[in-house]
Amino acid sequence: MQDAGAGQGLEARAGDIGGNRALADLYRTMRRIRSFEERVGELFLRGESAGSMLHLSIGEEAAAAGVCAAMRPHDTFTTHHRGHGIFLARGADPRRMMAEIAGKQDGYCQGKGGSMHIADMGLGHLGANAIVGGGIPAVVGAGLSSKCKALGSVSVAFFGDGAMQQGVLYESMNMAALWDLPVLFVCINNQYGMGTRVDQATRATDFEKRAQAFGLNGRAVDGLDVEAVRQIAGDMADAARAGRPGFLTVSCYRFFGHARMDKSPYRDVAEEAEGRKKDPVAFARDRLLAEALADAATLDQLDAEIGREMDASIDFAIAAEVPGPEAMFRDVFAAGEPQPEPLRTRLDRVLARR
Amino acid sequence: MQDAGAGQGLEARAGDIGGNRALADLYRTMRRIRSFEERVGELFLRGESAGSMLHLSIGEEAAAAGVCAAMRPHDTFTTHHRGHGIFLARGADPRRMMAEIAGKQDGYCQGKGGSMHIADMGLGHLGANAIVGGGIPAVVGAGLSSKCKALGSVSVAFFGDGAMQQGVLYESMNMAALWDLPVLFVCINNQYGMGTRVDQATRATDFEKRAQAFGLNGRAVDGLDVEAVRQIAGDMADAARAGRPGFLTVSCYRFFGHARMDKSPYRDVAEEAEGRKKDPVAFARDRLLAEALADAATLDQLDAEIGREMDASIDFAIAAEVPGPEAMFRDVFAAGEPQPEPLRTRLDRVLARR
Amino acid sequence: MQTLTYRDALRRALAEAMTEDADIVVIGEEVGRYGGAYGVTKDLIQTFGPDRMIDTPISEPAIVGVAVGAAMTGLRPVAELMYVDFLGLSMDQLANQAAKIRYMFGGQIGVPMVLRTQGGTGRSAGAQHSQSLEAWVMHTPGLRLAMPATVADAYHLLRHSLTLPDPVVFIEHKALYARKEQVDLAAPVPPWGKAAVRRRGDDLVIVTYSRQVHFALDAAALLATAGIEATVIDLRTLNPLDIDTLRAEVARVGKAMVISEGALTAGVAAELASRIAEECFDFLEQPVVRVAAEDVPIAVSPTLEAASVPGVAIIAETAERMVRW
Amino acid sequence: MQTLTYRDALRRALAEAMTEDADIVVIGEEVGRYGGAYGVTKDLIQTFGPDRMIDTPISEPAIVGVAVGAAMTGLRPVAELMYVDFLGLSMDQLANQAAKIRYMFGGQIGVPMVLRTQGGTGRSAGAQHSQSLEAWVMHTPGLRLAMPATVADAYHLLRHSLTLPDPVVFIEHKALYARKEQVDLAAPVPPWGKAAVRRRGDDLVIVTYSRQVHFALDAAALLATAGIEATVIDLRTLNPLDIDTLRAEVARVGKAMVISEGALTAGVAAELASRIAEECFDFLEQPVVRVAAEDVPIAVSPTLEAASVPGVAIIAETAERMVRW
Ligand SMILES: Cc1ncc(C[n+]2csc(CCOP(=O)(O)OP(=O)(O)O)c2C)c(N)n1
Ligand SMILES: Cc1ncc(C[n+]2csc(CCOP(=O)(O)OP(=O)(O)O)c2C)c(N)n1
Ligand SMILES: [Mg+2]
Ligand SMILES: [Mg+2]
Repeated sequence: MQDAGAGQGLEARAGDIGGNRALADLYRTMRRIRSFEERVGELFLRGESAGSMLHLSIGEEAAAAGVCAAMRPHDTFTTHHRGHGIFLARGADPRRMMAEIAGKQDGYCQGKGGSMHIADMGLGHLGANAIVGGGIPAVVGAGLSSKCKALGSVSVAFFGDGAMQQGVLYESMNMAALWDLPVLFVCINNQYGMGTRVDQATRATDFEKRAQAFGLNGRAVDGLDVEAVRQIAGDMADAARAGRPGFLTVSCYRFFGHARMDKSPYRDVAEEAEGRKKDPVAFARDRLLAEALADAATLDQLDAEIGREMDASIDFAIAAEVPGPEAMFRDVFAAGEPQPEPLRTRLDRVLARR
Repeated sequence: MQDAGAGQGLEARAGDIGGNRALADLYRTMRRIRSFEERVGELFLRGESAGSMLHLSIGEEAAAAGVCAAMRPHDTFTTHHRGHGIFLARGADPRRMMAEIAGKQDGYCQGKGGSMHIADMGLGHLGANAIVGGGIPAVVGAGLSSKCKALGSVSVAFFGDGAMQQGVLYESMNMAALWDLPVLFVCINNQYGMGTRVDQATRATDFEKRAQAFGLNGRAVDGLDVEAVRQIAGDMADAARAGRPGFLTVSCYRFFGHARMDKSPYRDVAEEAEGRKKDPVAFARDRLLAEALADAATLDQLDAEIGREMDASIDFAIAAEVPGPEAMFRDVFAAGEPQPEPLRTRLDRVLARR
Repeated sequence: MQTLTYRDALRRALAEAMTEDADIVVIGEEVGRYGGAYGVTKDLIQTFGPDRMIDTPISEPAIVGVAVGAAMTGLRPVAELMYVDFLGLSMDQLANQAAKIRYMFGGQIGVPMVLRTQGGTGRSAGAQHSQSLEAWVMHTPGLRLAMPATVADAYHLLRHSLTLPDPVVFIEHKALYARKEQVDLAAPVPPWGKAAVRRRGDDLVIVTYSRQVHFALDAAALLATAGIEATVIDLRTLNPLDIDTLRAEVARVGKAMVISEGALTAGVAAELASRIAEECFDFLEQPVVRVAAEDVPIAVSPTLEAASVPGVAIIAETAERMVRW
Repeated sequence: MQTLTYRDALRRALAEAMTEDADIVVIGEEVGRYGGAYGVTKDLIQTFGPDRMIDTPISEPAIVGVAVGAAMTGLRPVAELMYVDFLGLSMDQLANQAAKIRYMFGGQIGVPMVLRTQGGTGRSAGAQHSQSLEAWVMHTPGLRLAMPATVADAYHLLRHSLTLPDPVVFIEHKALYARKEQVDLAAPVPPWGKAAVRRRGDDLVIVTYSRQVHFALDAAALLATAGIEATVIDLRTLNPLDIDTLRAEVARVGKAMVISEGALTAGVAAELASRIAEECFDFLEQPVVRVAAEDVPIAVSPTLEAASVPGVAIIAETAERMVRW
């Protein structure tokens, strides 16, 4: 069980827990996200992460789990800088993720991308992005490919409430609507963009209305309830696949600071306590118990097992190799094409004349 | 009367015509625009324009005249590439405009800006723009100045339907709403962006709804009736001055091609004939006559007088001097600051060493 | 042999490539029904239909971003920016996304797209429609950059660009579209990344690209009447940059002028001059001389416009001073 | 004399200028309540209030565009881009609007704004948060460009920028914010546009700016232990560019290295090398040597990140080779 999740995230493993495959499975996904993100925090504290620009998605698990559960194998997606949870929900291997976050050779991007540029073509992950809004138009392109080549796939852009004020979003939504593309825009509204509360960034926080005004299927859902998210995302993905692009805003709360160095001094303790009550993992667990779909012991056991899996991801990341210096010049361009000349090679030529 | 309009555009001159000062004045403004634009076409045909990127606003006169009539002396504005009419309605001197379009020293911008970059700080014209949407955020900045310095002025962005798909518009509207700025966004929807009909550029053509979704006072008006435009623009400018920014879309029809070389092969004769029926100048004239606010002879006389004024603007432009070569290095930076070094000066130094 | 314009050569390259490769789609403003602002894609919509000649709204950031996503998922898009001046709107998608994706993602995937656009002066189009911004692109690791001067190269470089695994920025010159040449498209051309020596002489080497190649050749013809023989190198691509040809020619001759229609400071001419100086220092009899646009915006006034970029007169005059130095 | 960090010096410059000039407003993401992503504007909102420390939505194109409009109508805005990498989003407003307005409008009006931002490597921030894009700015006529290396210059150059009639792009270095120096802010500094000779030696001249000044000085100290004495020039501003100092120093010494943290090709180092070669050809004993970032995106891996930009070792090693040449 130690390496559960490696490539298996698209499969249901909920048989372990109880009768309601769906909720149990979603719970498991969310718990894995929560545990992973906690380990990312630990990696940073242990000084083993590459940098401190690590954005945890704790509190946002339902958006990731619910929407990804509505996606099919050949679907594609892009994420923002806070995308670990989404990628895990899609089936990523936490060890390779953690290794990437540590900037190691065994990471998804060989240590070149890190937390904010993780990607995996095998799982249709067209890439996380460190530019707020930067990954949004790519899904319109993926939707175009899907339509032109009749692939039947949907492409999903995940981004935060901050990206709602980036112009390229509206250009992208307009094109998706104009061309009837199989595209879904998912705004994970965690109430903050860094230190800016969403109502400090706009007068108009009913984001779904903006999408509607551009001709999209614009909807909103509460990100506390993962089943509700999965349900609406499923409907919207179906509609998108049929040529009616959608926009879904999922409300939740960013439990912790923006990145690892941020202690959120701009919000008070009471607000945070209130916000953290909106915990989708606890909510799902309570429902599993209340509806007798699982007993506490089984869930505790599952949680513990996930904890061990994620601990192992840290060990894996720390043990992994750093990329060798030759990696620096690789993959600027495709292999076999003219490559950039290293500084030293040039200097040798310039200075070795005599 | 020959030089009427020079700096007088902000004053009513309608006493000449009839009792309804308002409509008569608006008619006069619109007629001047129409006549001026016809002369721009003539300037081009005579080979005296600087280039062929000349965009005529024939058919759009009501937007220009109506909105500008709602503006006050210290208000500011930016326009798009099709902004001659707006600037005239604001009170520009057609001779200096024509000279600028001809690329001459006596033009508003000393021949450096031309048709697409005409500006005049005296009239609050912060500049036309050759980048679709490029002048939009500047009015938010002007609104900010107005608010910060309690100037009491409104700033108006004029742009076409094509700019509705430029992201920066939404960023700008969002900021204007967030900060309660005295700003008005005016979309002159002439149904086309080059060869693209508005419904070929978007699925959502009720543009005022987009603005509403961003928290603005979003309205639509038919650009056939200049009085209706002036009325709504006046209300909206008042609201904007009080801190409620607005967005107004004015529907009209682009009578001719996109620029001087375009014969609009992408639209058929029937459509054009139908579109040109939406003639705000003829509509106003008919109303003046129908309501006996002016008689045909007086109007004919006015039209003729305007025609002579505009003919004179061509003569003025043709007679004007081209900028001297020393103008090239002027105004890259302010006078007295370090200036760019001319190529020849540098070459003289580099090559004169021996 | 046939007579072809630069515009027609581009159109032919597109049409042939699209016929051979069903994954090629063209995405941009007015590329379909209108046929392109400068007529390059005229009538292609008749052959390839609106699903492959995709007219877009006026949304330059998204046009480039959509092409990136399409290129990552199986299409080979040709995105078009109507003017290179609009790069300022699209630079994030081009430089932060298209150029870096292969690298950031550890080589998992490339972005095989072509960004076609046009730049330069010659139409009194003013400061925002007359720029030569190739230096921004050349400075961005991960982008290829082609700037054809001749009709044959318009054809061949575009065909080649449409086979490459990485993003190519393809900058045409607005004043060349109507240029006619006698060409044999079947005749061999230098491979991708190789410069062409358009004229050979022993008195100095002139290195340039795009429209300035023709100004340089005209100047060389003038110079010849005064007994000065210039070599004229047409770089064809700025990435890859053909250092070998530069080195060989300049080492032979010992004097070099580089010309760019872009602004002088921190422009392409600086890169070319630096390269040549580094590679050929021992052979240089005098500094490499940069002839480039003035460090000013381009005015709409035709006289100022023409005066602010290199032309035949200044090239010839400078060459003569160099040779008589 | 006092001990001050680069960050604090910037904050002090802003605070003093805002106190003296009521038209100065700061416009950007997280500049107010948060105090700036790197803490530069910390607590200024307490003094100047939210109407002058204006927190914006995440809308880089509009942030710059709003500053342009504000600057044209009586304010003196300090717009902030959190990372210079976001220039790609704002380049239209910066290069097509701010930079060209005075010129296009025939000198009627200027755009007295400062665009503050920060760039460079040093935080494993990855390809989209570690770039050095000053070359794009330097290549754009109409923009001033300041890049302070020292604490005193962080203060003085920012103060000066806030008095200029034209747009200034002010690029800080993310790895310098915590740098502490003993400074006397009342001591005289070179005027705006003048370079500072930070160390003087007769064996070679090293020309650079921003963080690389410190690497160069460290390398110079190392070289001194090997008996090599380098002159180190800190350019301070890239526009204006102080050719006179470059010419005087290089003419005296005959060997020059230029260093930039930006990518080599078509970067600032190319401009510097070309200028020096043009101005000092007769005095140069060897080619001007460019040491710049590799032509690759910046990886998040700390080892690759550090290896892809110049550092003390390569500077010292190259200098030694140049001197022993
Ligand atoms: C274009 C751009 N602007 C600014 C930033 C700096 N930045 C990184 S994350 C962030 C906040 C984003 O907020 P949101 O979109 O709500 O996502 P969240 O962090 O809440 O998940 C900002 C301003 C950036 N990375 N890219
Ligand atoms: C950013 C940008 N993209 C494209 C163009 C080319 N262009 C000039 S005008 C125009 C159409 C604009 O349409 P619209 O906004 O409706 O204004 P209209 O011409 O109808 O007045 C286009 C595409 C441009 N100038 N700027
Ligand atoms: Mg958020
Ligand atoms: Mg239009």
